[in-house]
Amino acid sequence: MSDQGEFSGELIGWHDPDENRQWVRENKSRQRSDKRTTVADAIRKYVPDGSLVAMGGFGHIRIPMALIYELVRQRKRDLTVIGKTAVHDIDILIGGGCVSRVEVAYAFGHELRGLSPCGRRAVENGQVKVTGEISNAGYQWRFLAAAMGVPFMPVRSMLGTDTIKHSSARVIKDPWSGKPICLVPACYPDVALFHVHRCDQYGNAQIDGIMIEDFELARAARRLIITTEEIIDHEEIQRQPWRTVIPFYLVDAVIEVPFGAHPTEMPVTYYFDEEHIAHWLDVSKTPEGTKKYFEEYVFGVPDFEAYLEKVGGIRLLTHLKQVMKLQPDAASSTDGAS
Amino acid sequence: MSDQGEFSGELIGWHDPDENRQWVRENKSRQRSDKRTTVADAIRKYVPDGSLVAMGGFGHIRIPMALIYELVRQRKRDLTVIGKTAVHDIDILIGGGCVSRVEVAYAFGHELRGLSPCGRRAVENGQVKVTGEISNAGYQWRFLAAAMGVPFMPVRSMLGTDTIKHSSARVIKDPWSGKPICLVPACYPDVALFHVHRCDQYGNAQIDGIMIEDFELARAARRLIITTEEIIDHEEIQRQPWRTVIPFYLVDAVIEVPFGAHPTEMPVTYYFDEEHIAHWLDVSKTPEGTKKYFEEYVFGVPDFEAYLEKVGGIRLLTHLKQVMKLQPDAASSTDGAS
Amino acid sequence: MTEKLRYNLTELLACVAADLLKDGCSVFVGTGLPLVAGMLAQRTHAPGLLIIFEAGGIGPQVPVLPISVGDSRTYYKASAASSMHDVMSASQAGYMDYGFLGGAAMDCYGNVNTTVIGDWSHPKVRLPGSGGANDVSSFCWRTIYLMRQQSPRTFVKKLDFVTSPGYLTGPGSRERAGLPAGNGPYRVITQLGVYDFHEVTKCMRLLVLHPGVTIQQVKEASEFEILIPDDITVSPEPTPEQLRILREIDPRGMVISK
Amino acid sequence: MTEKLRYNLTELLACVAADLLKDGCSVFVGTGLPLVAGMLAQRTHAPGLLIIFEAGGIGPQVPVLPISVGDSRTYYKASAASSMHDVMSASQAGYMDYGFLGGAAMDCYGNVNTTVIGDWSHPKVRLPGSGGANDVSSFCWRTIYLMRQQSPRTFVKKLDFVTSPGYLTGPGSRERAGLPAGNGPYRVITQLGVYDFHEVTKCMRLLVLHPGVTIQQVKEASEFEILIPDDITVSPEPTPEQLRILREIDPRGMVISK
Repeated sequence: MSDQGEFSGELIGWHDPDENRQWVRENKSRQRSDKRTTVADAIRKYVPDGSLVAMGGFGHIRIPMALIYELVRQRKRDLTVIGKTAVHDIDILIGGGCVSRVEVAYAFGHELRGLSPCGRRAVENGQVKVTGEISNAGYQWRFLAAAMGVPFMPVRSMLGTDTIKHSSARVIKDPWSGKPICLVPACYPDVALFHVHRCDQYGNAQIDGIMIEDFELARAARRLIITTEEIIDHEEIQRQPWRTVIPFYLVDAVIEVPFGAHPTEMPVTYYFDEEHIAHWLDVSKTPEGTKKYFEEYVFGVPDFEAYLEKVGGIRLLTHLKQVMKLQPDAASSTDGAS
Repeated sequence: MSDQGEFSGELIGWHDPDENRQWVRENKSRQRSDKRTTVADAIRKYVPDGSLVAMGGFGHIRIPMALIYELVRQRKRDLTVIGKTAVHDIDILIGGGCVSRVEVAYAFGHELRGLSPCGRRAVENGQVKVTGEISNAGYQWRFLAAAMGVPFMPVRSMLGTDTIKHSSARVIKDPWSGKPICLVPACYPDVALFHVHRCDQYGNAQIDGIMIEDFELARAARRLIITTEEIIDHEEIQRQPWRTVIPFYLVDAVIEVPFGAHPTEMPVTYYFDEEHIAHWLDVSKTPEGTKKYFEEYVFGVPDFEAYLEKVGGIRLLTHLKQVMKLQPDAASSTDGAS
Repeated sequence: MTEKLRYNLTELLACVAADLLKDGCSVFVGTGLPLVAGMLAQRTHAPGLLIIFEAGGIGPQVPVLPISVGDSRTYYKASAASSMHDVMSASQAGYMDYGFLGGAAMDCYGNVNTTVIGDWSHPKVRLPGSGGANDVSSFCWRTIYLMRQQSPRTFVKKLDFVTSPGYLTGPGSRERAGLPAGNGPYRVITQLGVYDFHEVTKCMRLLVLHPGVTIQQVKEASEFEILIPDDITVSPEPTPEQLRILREIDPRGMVISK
Repeated sequence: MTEKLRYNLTELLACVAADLLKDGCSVFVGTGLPLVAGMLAQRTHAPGLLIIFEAGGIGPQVPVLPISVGDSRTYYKASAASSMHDVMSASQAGYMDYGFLGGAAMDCYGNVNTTVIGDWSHPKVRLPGSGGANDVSSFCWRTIYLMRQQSPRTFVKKLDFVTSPGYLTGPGSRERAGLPAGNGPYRVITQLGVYDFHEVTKCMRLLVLHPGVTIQQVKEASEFEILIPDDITVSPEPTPEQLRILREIDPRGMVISK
């Protein structure tokens, strides 16, 4: 730690709050306009090569897979990915050759499902560079700082460890207690990709189940692309406006994509496709298998709907809904062990 | 401003984060137990004279009036009140002689309804001391810091004004931008009083409409007393756990008090009792009138139910529900002009 | 004003204020005249105006004038009913184009006092304090002030208390204090006219006179010197359409009858 | 172990871990063995155990073992389904009694590495990183570690990388670094036994041996010296009732069959 309490991690996604205010003023429309578009157009328009990208959801939960596959399909390159418990999403993006850098809270792993063959391969052979380390709470509070338009957030974790030494945080003396405290810098992703349960054509969105980091992340990201299980009438939003977790002025693009989180879980709606996840974890053990996966499921199909047909179509999707609805029992007969 | 960036406002409600962690460890039960009690017992147990008190809600919205009147009935003294847009609540408490100090973001006023005769009288004749000034955002972010267990929160307002000079905030140099930034100290009220739409016997609470500052305040307060329009079965909470804004482990006491916010508004449930508020603003112009009000509506009745009978009973309360439901039209025929 | 019979001052101020609000912009309002102006703009030239309330109401179709900033009507048919944290954060992050405030007294830099008249520790008159005003004037891109009683006692050389920041002590002083860059007081509307602030000196400047008001009246109603340029325009009078809509917005005349 | 046929190591560890959790306390868990232990405790001696998940699940009646920390089952019939901000804030504010973690390697002060094996910039093996582990070990009052492969390569003198804090460099070093006061590693459970940390030196100390394990095995399975007191107890073997419940919790043996 330097005298200024600085560390060696690269500062990713930070902007001077005044610079970001100016950017918001000029680029985020406060007009309630129809933002419906296509997955392909949204990715083309808002995710240039080299972008700093964050995904809503967590692990294998509520991951915007239609958008993820489209990034691969459009052969996006040199992305820096925010590794905030980035699991299936970052794995697919690394396998697809889209990623050159990751800031890591949690990446290259699949929780209970084990480590990520292709993610680990990429970082161990130097194809993907880790820009720095951070903790989950630290990352989420970087989003909170950005959402609030302040330059940093105080945090009492990471202190004293190598995690902070390889982070972009700083340590100062708390003026009240006199104790050292960690400050994490605001993080404004260039673009965040979300999949939600329902939203209107303007982007006012509702999410069921846990919010994870998405309240803060939606407000921190400069651009926000939302796929949704269903586009609902604005009147439905108006009926219970307190259910809106993402107001329209944060949203740049809206696309209706039923089952848009497959093979990950959409809370209270459909369960993981454990077989497909296991298949990916299996084939991605080799570069060849990885390549074949993308030929089959991304380049081999025109769009996400065709992908859904390929992975099992209505029969499978109906089953995954039943597994979710009928849990715990139905679920326990099809879960992880497959 | 001193070299340390200090100002002259008294530091109210701050604790060293480690001291507060220890207090939480020893005093906040993580056991899901039945917390139902009475208004009288809850106030007796959790609000000793001299407490630092904060009220949920805002202005004339969702104010826990049954608890407020009980503070007067039990002749609580020497309270320090958190003036976070404290309007009808603090006015009644000052009139009732319970308050000796206020930290002010907004107090002594009634928004569109004008200034507060009895609040102004008390502060102008020295009966009530103002400990310091702050802004609404500043106050609410003091609660956020406390809820997070960090010593302070960075804020970009108040800077350069007399408001900050009379606050307990400090100014430091942001290590990233090099610009001055205001830090507001965490604020942990000794007790917070809330009125909610529904909660279970353990305290898991749901609120409809705007949340105002209550998510943060519920987590900042050391003790939390909740009155509720209705106590519901735990099973109802379990059905949509994402509707829980206050989890049980934050709550110390639960009391079912229908119309517990009267004469203030309970969002989407019943409207202001504009006549009663106007009556208070009228009689509180003189100490005698104020005294008479309390004799009639607090000391003259055994409890809040008797108060409700006195102010108009079922007929009035039904009307206030209709005004809310039938808005805008019905409302416009009975609102402010009375 | 010979038009006295056709419209009152409040109605004039509401129309003047409404005309300042561009369509497709966001405006942070309290209740009272600022909200009346916002609703009027929304029902005339700015249907896409995004009205936001401090307590969490975001983009409501306000039916009739709310009495309180937290009134259910502030999120009636809204896009979101959120929290003060959310709204203040969005403001601090640069999403709020206009802020609308009142004030008891103002100086030539647009600093405002809503805290005390007299000495802070022994006030002659205790006012409510900042509320959200300091935040609004710190965060919003353009802050508009409505003060219906301009006089040498309200337009003063030195405020008893600077509750909310205008241009503080002059050019660059907001930025030096650490406030967000490039924003500040935009317009001041009084019973006499409309003022802005000089690009360089940040001092108050007369921009528009209300019908029948003279420059002399403006000068006499200020303790500090107001810049008077050569080209002064006159506020348009409220149209019958605007007056009709105002009565629709505030049927009981809670605000506009004052 | 002659009991091999009646229970496996994972079942033993789950029972040992469950016994550490007091009723009426809160525990911050991930999925896998820690959650199995929490669910077991809840279904035996600690029905009032409050189980909390990083992604927002608060007090669920977990039906069967979730696969992911965000799995819908982590808030099945829960008291609240909240956010990481809410859960991490509550933890930082002192509401979390126990934290449950695993680790690839640990030193004598209970510091843990889950980031890299080898050099950080050119890792031999890249592990997932901190995730919430650094936060859990910083915030929770008592952190319990489950490491099923104690060996001189996992109990090391010097970690390649300190991902999450134990007692750092010894007594008082957590506080000096600014971490919350008075908390830290509580127990370490391995395939050989259970360890705690010396009150004064904060060095790891043997507390309990699993059935059939010798002190010699413990010593041989560590690069650093483990304190060996005179009074060592032996872990109770899983009861038939515990084994029955474990199969109920993890019917497919995702965790306990390993």
